[in-house]
Amino acid sequence: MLGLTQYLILSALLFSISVAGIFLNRKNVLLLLMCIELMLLAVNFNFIAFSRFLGDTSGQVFVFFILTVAAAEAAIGLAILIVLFRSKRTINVEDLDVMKG
Amino acid sequence: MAFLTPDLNPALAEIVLGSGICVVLLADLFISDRWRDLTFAIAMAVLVATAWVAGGIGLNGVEITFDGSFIADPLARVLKLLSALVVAVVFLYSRAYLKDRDIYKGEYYLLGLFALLGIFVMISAYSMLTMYLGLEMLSLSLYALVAFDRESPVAAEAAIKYFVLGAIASGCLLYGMSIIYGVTGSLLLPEINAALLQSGPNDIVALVGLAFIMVGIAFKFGAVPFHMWLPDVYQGAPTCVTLFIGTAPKLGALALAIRVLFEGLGPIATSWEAMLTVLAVLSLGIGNVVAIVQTSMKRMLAYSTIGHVGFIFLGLLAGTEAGLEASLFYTIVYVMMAAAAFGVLILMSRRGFDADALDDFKGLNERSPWFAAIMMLVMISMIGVPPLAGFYAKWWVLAAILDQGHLWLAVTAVMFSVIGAFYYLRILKLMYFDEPENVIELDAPFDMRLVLSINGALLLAIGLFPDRLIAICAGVFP
Amino acid sequence: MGLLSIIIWLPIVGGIAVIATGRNVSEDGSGFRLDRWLTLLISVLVFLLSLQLYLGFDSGTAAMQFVEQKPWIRAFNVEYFLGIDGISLPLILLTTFLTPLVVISGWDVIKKRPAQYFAAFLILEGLMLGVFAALDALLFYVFWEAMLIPMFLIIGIWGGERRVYATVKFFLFTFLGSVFMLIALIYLYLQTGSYRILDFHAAPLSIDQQIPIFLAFLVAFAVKVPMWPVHTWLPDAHVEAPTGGSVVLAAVLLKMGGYGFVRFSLPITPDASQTLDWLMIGLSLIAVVYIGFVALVQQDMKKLIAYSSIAHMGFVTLGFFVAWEIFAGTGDLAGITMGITGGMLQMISHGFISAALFLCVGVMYERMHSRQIADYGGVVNTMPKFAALMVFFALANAGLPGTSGFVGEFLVILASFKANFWYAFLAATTLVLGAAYTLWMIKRVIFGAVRNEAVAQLTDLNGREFFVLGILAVFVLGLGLWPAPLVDVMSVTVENLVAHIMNPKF
Amino acid sequence: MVLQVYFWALALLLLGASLGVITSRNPVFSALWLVLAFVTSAVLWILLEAEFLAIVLVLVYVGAVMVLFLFVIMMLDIDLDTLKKGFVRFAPVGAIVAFIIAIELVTVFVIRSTGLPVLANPPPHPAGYSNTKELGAVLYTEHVYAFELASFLLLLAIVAAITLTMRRRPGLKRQDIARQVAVQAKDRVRLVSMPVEKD
Amino acid sequence: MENTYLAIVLGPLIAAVIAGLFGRQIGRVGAHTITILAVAVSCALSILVLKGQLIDGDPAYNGTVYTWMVTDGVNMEIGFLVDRLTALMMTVVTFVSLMVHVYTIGYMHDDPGYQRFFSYISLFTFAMLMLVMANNFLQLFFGWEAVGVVSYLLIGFWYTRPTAIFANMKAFLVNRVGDFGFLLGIAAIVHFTGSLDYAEVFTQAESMQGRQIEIFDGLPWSGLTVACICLFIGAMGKSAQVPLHVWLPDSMEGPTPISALIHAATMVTAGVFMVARMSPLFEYSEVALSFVLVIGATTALFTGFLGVVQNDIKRVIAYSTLSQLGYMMVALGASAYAAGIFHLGTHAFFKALLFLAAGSVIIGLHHEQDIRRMGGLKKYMPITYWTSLIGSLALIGFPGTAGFFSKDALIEAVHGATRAGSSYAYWCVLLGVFITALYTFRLFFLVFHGAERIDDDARGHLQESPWVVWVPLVMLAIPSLLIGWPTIGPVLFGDFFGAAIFVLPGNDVLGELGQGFHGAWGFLVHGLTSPVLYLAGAGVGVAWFCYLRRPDLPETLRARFAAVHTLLMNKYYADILVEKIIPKGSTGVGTLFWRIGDVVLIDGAAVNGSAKLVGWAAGVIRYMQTGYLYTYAFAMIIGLSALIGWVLWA
Repeated sequence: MLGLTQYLILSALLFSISVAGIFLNRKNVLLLLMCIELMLLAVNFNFIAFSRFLGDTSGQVFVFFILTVAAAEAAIGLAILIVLFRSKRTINVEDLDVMKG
Repeated sequence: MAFLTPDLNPALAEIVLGSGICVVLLADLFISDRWRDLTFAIAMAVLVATAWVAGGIGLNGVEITFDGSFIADPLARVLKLLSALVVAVVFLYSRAYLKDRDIYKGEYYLLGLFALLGIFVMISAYSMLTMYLGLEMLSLSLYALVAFDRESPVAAEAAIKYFVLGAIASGCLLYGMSIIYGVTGSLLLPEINAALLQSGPNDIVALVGLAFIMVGIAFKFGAVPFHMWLPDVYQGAPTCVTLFIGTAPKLGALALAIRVLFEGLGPIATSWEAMLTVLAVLSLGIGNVVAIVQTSMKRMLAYSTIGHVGFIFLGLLAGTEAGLEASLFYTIVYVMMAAAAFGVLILMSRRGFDADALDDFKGLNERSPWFAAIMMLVMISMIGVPPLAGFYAKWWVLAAILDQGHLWLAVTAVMFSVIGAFYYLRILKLMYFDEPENVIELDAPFDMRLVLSINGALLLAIGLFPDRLIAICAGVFP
Repeated sequence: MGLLSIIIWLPIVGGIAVIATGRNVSEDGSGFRLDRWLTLLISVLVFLLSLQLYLGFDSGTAAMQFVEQKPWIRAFNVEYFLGIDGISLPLILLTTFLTPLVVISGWDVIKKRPAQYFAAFLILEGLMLGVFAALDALLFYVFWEAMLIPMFLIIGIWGGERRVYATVKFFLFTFLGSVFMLIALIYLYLQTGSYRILDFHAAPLSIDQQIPIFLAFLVAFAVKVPMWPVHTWLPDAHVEAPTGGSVVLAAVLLKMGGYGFVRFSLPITPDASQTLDWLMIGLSLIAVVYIGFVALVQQDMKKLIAYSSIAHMGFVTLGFFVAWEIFAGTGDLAGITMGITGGMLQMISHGFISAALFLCVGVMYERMHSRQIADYGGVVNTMPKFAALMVFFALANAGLPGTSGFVGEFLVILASFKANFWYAFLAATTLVLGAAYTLWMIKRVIFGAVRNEAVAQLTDLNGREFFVLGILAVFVLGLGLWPAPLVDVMSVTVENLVAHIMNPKF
Repeated sequence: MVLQVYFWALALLLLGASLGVITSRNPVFSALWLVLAFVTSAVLWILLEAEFLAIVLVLVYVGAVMVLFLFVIMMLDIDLDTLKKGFVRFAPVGAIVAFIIAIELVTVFVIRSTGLPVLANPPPHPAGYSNTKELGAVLYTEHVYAFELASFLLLLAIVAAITLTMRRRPGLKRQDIARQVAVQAKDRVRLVSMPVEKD
Repeated sequence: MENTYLAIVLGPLIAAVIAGLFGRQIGRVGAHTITILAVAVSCALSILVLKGQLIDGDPAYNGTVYTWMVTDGVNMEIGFLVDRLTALMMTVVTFVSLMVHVYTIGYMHDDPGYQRFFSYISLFTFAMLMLVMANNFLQLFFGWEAVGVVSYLLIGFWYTRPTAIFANMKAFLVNRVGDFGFLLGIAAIVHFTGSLDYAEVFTQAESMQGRQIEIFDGLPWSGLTVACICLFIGAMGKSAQVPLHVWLPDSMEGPTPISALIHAATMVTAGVFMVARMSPLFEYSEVALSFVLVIGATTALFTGFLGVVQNDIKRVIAYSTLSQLGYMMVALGASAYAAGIFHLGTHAFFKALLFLAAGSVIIGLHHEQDIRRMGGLKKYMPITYWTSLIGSLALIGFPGTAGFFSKDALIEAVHGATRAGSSYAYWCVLLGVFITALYTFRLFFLVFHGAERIDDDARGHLQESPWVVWVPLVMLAIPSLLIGWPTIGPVLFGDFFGAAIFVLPGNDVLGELGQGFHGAWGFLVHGLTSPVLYLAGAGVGVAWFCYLRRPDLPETLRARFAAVHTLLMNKYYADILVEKIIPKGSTGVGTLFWRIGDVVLIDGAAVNGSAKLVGWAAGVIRYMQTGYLYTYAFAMIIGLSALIGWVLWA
């Protein structure tokens, strides 16, 4: 039947894809936020899989809180994004280089 | 399943703080802009009460509650007391700055208190879940604080960078936690410890989990190569927020490291010690070297922070109680130094003028010998020259790692300290050897001057009589 | 509070008080200047108190005297532990003696923030005294490092054109050196469980442990002494420092390196000292010969004297480290005490002479605002009193018998001959080189016809300057004619040291 | 066996949707791809018998968070043309790094996974089992502290989001509750005594 | 007794200090009064001491004044050893010094540095007395250096003259080269004997001979030889022996009384005195003595040649001094210490006389020193003329004069020596006699006889010098003429020096010579038959022929032997070596060390180089901090994958 490993691999690939997304995307900050959501999704996969295979609910509780926190995080992230857009009129990643060095 | 009310006493500080947050939130709603000082006063009252509760319970004994997810031990009490005090000092320093920039809003205090609550949670976290929640509470408050000055494009840029990178870091941390959970079957740190003790120090999956967790810890501290956010955030954030970020969260980060690494992942210490070694050396090197070429004061202090983080890691990687104590001492002293340094920065800045360029320090001795002297004490302390507190911090850390036989690490550390001395000296040079470029009078409220003076003098006082603080740090771990 | 504590903390606290009084100094520095009078009062008081040390000192024992011992950092068994023996007492006296002179020499020379200037010197004095009196290694280190700060400021604030480069170089060099010492001290603590220097002396260390410790100490002390090739900070620092800074730097700060060698390197790591004595002797001789040649071609008087200091300090290290070669060469211990005593005497004497020479240059600089040899010539025509004193100090610098400059060199050469003819040969080249660079400078600066208008305008010493230089001349001469009182103070301690170091630790 | 087919199909769909998220030219498409990914995930979670979370995922994420995303995308006036330039140039780097991470993780989980405690498929839950009930039972007991913290977190999010985004545009009419409450009749109604008009 | 010695020594010191520090207050008269008084007292007391030693048979005094220091079991003391040798030297020193003091009143009459000058010469007297009265090496070295310093100050007395301040530095440095050896010699003594005290060292002389030291690997040398040669190097410097002779002619830049006192009579003989004093050591080292012999002989002859071509009146005398010092050294090298000291004594008188006479001429001609602008001064300055004649005759060893006895005895002694190098020495000194006569009378004729080549300006004022100048001349002329008669017997062949001078029986050339000694008259008669007299006569004759009879001849010869003349005029290029090549070389080395070693390698490469390296690294790392989010994320992910990779594969 379904093994733990395949879930783990799936989550690993998901994680990798989200990482790749962070690199690939050089223009739109919004997309970065989406990649982060993907990353959290990968984490959630891990937790749920482990929780299931361990027979322990605390993993699922963790996922519950991750979802909560992720929602809060998304709210704040988007708020910052709006602040950014209001002051710079852009959310282009490449324009965010005032500070460097 | 019976519902048993958990013992709430150990978490009294958090409860007081949480209630205080609600009070401030509500009170601020009904306070008009003219009476905003009232919010400040209430926030300070909350902090004092929190500090009193956190420190007043007594430093002895270990109490665990909330089904093992909360711990109150001497370390937690010391850290909570200190972080509450530090946040109070930060609030005090920030007031004039906020007023000058028309961002004197109650939300600053509110967010600050939320951050402090996050720090408290981290300090007392005894399970990965609460640790994560505390971390996020801290981080989210900080993201918001960085963007607090909505008119400032750099602040927004800093905030978004901080946010994205912080989210990646917490993603990694979570991934690591999930793996550790999978390996050990528990979220509670002592159970993790026990499980790992059984599986032995070479369980590769656990080690990979450790690697992910290490990213989270290193990011929170700002260790190389997870430091990239730090200079930009320090520079971009309003100085009062930089002051916040540069101080209290370090205590939380230390708690994170101690709880997770020592109390949770202790059995695989050899691996994280090695990882910390690499991070420490890189941090020492890059922090101290790159600071030399900075022209922005805040940015320079950011790199200097990275260098200091290297030292804190050195203490941690010793893996011993002495190392932990040394790191604790170092962190406390560092927080005091950073508070004073940014305090002087705030003191010097004006409406529309941020005193951020190094050149703004030119001839400070002519303008204000007293605060030049305070800044000098801070800089010298950061170099690690006795008789200032910073020296004992370095000394203790060196002692701890030498005790473990890491001679070359010690040599590397001191070499980079010497390199680092250069840029601190440059500040002294600007303040004392150069002529002032502008002669704006420094005006700041009396309370800030007083506290800042005490803050600076404390560095010297600890330098002359380090016994007490050292004894406290040494007594934290049984 | 013991006498030692008083002489250490009185100037430090006094220095802070002086800063406070400095607020009332008017812009043009006129009127009664409480800051400098207070400074003078304190420094003289400290000197008188230190005489009390001398009078109460029992030169018949090698044990530490005037001991004060209190716990300081309990967790690490660190103590506030002070005491002096025959090695530290002369250096303490040197320090307390020179500080009033430095204060007087800066009396109305310093226009820029004089109160801070005087305060810096007072604080510096206290810290230097602390270095010589500390018997706890960490306490020693605290004083040792803390000293950098006032010196850094003195050079940086009141220094010359390139003061920033010079002072940063000074700081970084010395800091680099001392951090290695810190590592060694910590290591020793881990071995012995305390920071007491005397415990370190007794620590049984194998040769493999000793060598790294020795090298760490070496870096620290070699920078301070300074020894080739870590000497280049000194000429820069001297050239840029204000006169008082140069005086203290040359007269006392350099001695700390030498003091470190006798207090730490030799007794703690005698076997490593033995193993590596070739290195120390080699570097010392390089200092004498190489630096002698370098001094010859200097165009800047202060630089010349600075290089000459390096060469003279070469004798100190030579005298200290020639011990084992003497033993190897002659098979007995005779001569070792002589070498170490010679090194100690050389330190004291150099303290007087270099101080005097820097003050001389300061006197001229104040009038002409130039340190270049080429800008002078025929100074004797307009400043006969000054010329007489300067020639005297120059001759003393060249090691003329009858002046203190001779005593140490003489003993060290005698001792090093016992080790190897060529050591003595190379060391003795200082007779020629030292005379050559000193007298050549004298010839170009002091003698000759009046070279230019500026020299023709010079005025001779005023009473204050004459007093300072005169009193130094008396001491230089006195010590040269009768060094016995000084030698007697240290002889038992040195003999004890020799007995200790010639006893292998394992 | 059937489960395997489901799993692999959904897994491929999930990965495809994820790739879609990171490669779409238009952020709206990305968001939609992400919605697909979430929904797919929810199904996969059901395969793991975590029904409650699967529902929450769809409700919270798809229903709320992604809508928020889309809302922001629409709100911000973004120049879509320039957004994806240079994508190809950096693709190799991103691919390589992602590939390395993937290889590393897969290596760990596949080849050296002997350390993991559970590899066998656990027995399915009995029929009366309620995932929601079980979670609910621990959420308010064992994890009450975390739960309270989460509430504070949400409060924080509210405060932060409002602080950052709420603007008082000049000229905008708004309510002042305090003033509304504190208003007194005499402020609102002015009794004017007028002379009687005579027509 | 000790108080007498202290008085002798301290009198001049106190006078010097008073004249030096309070010169302005006490005035010119005060200055010369007090110094002359002090030196006169010293002189009188010295004569008393000499009398006590010689006539009353007082035992030699050896006592400590105070302990300088004690370290490592070596007593370093200040003390006096007064025996006959010392007493003789004390008398010579104080007497000549007294004469010079008196003479100075006239010579320096108009000089602004009058008081200073008296202070210096008085100080010199003190230093010289310290040197000769020392009972240990430390004090010897003190005196040794102190006289050097005073000499330095006095040569540069006229400090505005570039030549003077050059000459004084040169003198001091060349002396320092000698002192360098001297100090090593002392170090060797301490090394081998563990003492600085003469008496103690001398008792160990024989054992020192047996001790060996390997200066070069595999070449063991006798410790004694090394010590003696090192000490002698000191003497070479002070007594201006080849090749360290270069400073002495230049020292004539100083005022003439100084040339007489320091650079003819006293200081330069310190080396001779020292070797004689160390005779208990030197006697045991054949090698060292041969070394002394050869160096002395070379000096005696070759510096004489140089005297022939010089035109400066004082320089001629200076070269003659060099040559005579060589003679003394030859005597020492031949173990005829007494002869060396005897010559030292007689030479002190007639050379001081010659210098002072030259000074008198110089005063008369208003500081003209070039003998080509003199001539025929006989009629203007009769006293000076006659005293000069006496001095010149004594210098060439005219029978009956003091110089005759000392020089003849010396040459005879060398003739009798069998030591390695003694035949070379003999021929050198013999030929030297001819050369001495040649240059002495060349000078004499050119100054006092022949055509007057004086400036008209100077001629108007030309007259005999005042009494303070000529009285010392006469006072010195008398011993120059007569002192040999009573003293040759006891000094050379009697037991004059007693135990002060030690000669091994096998080396006792004077003793052998003494076998045939039958009084001064007999010696004089015997002298008439020796080649010495005839060589001297020939020298005078040649001088007369070349400079009075045929004044054109020197020109011809000069043209004929241009190469030789150039060599001589350039002083064998020794001065060029010392003044040009060595300083250039040293500054070259210094510049190399400084510019390349310090500035380029240490400061440039190591110090600033590492600073630059750090700066460069900072620049590079800073460049990596691009400001772009994806770079930052990239760094984090790279870090992560590195950590994982390290866990997996390390």
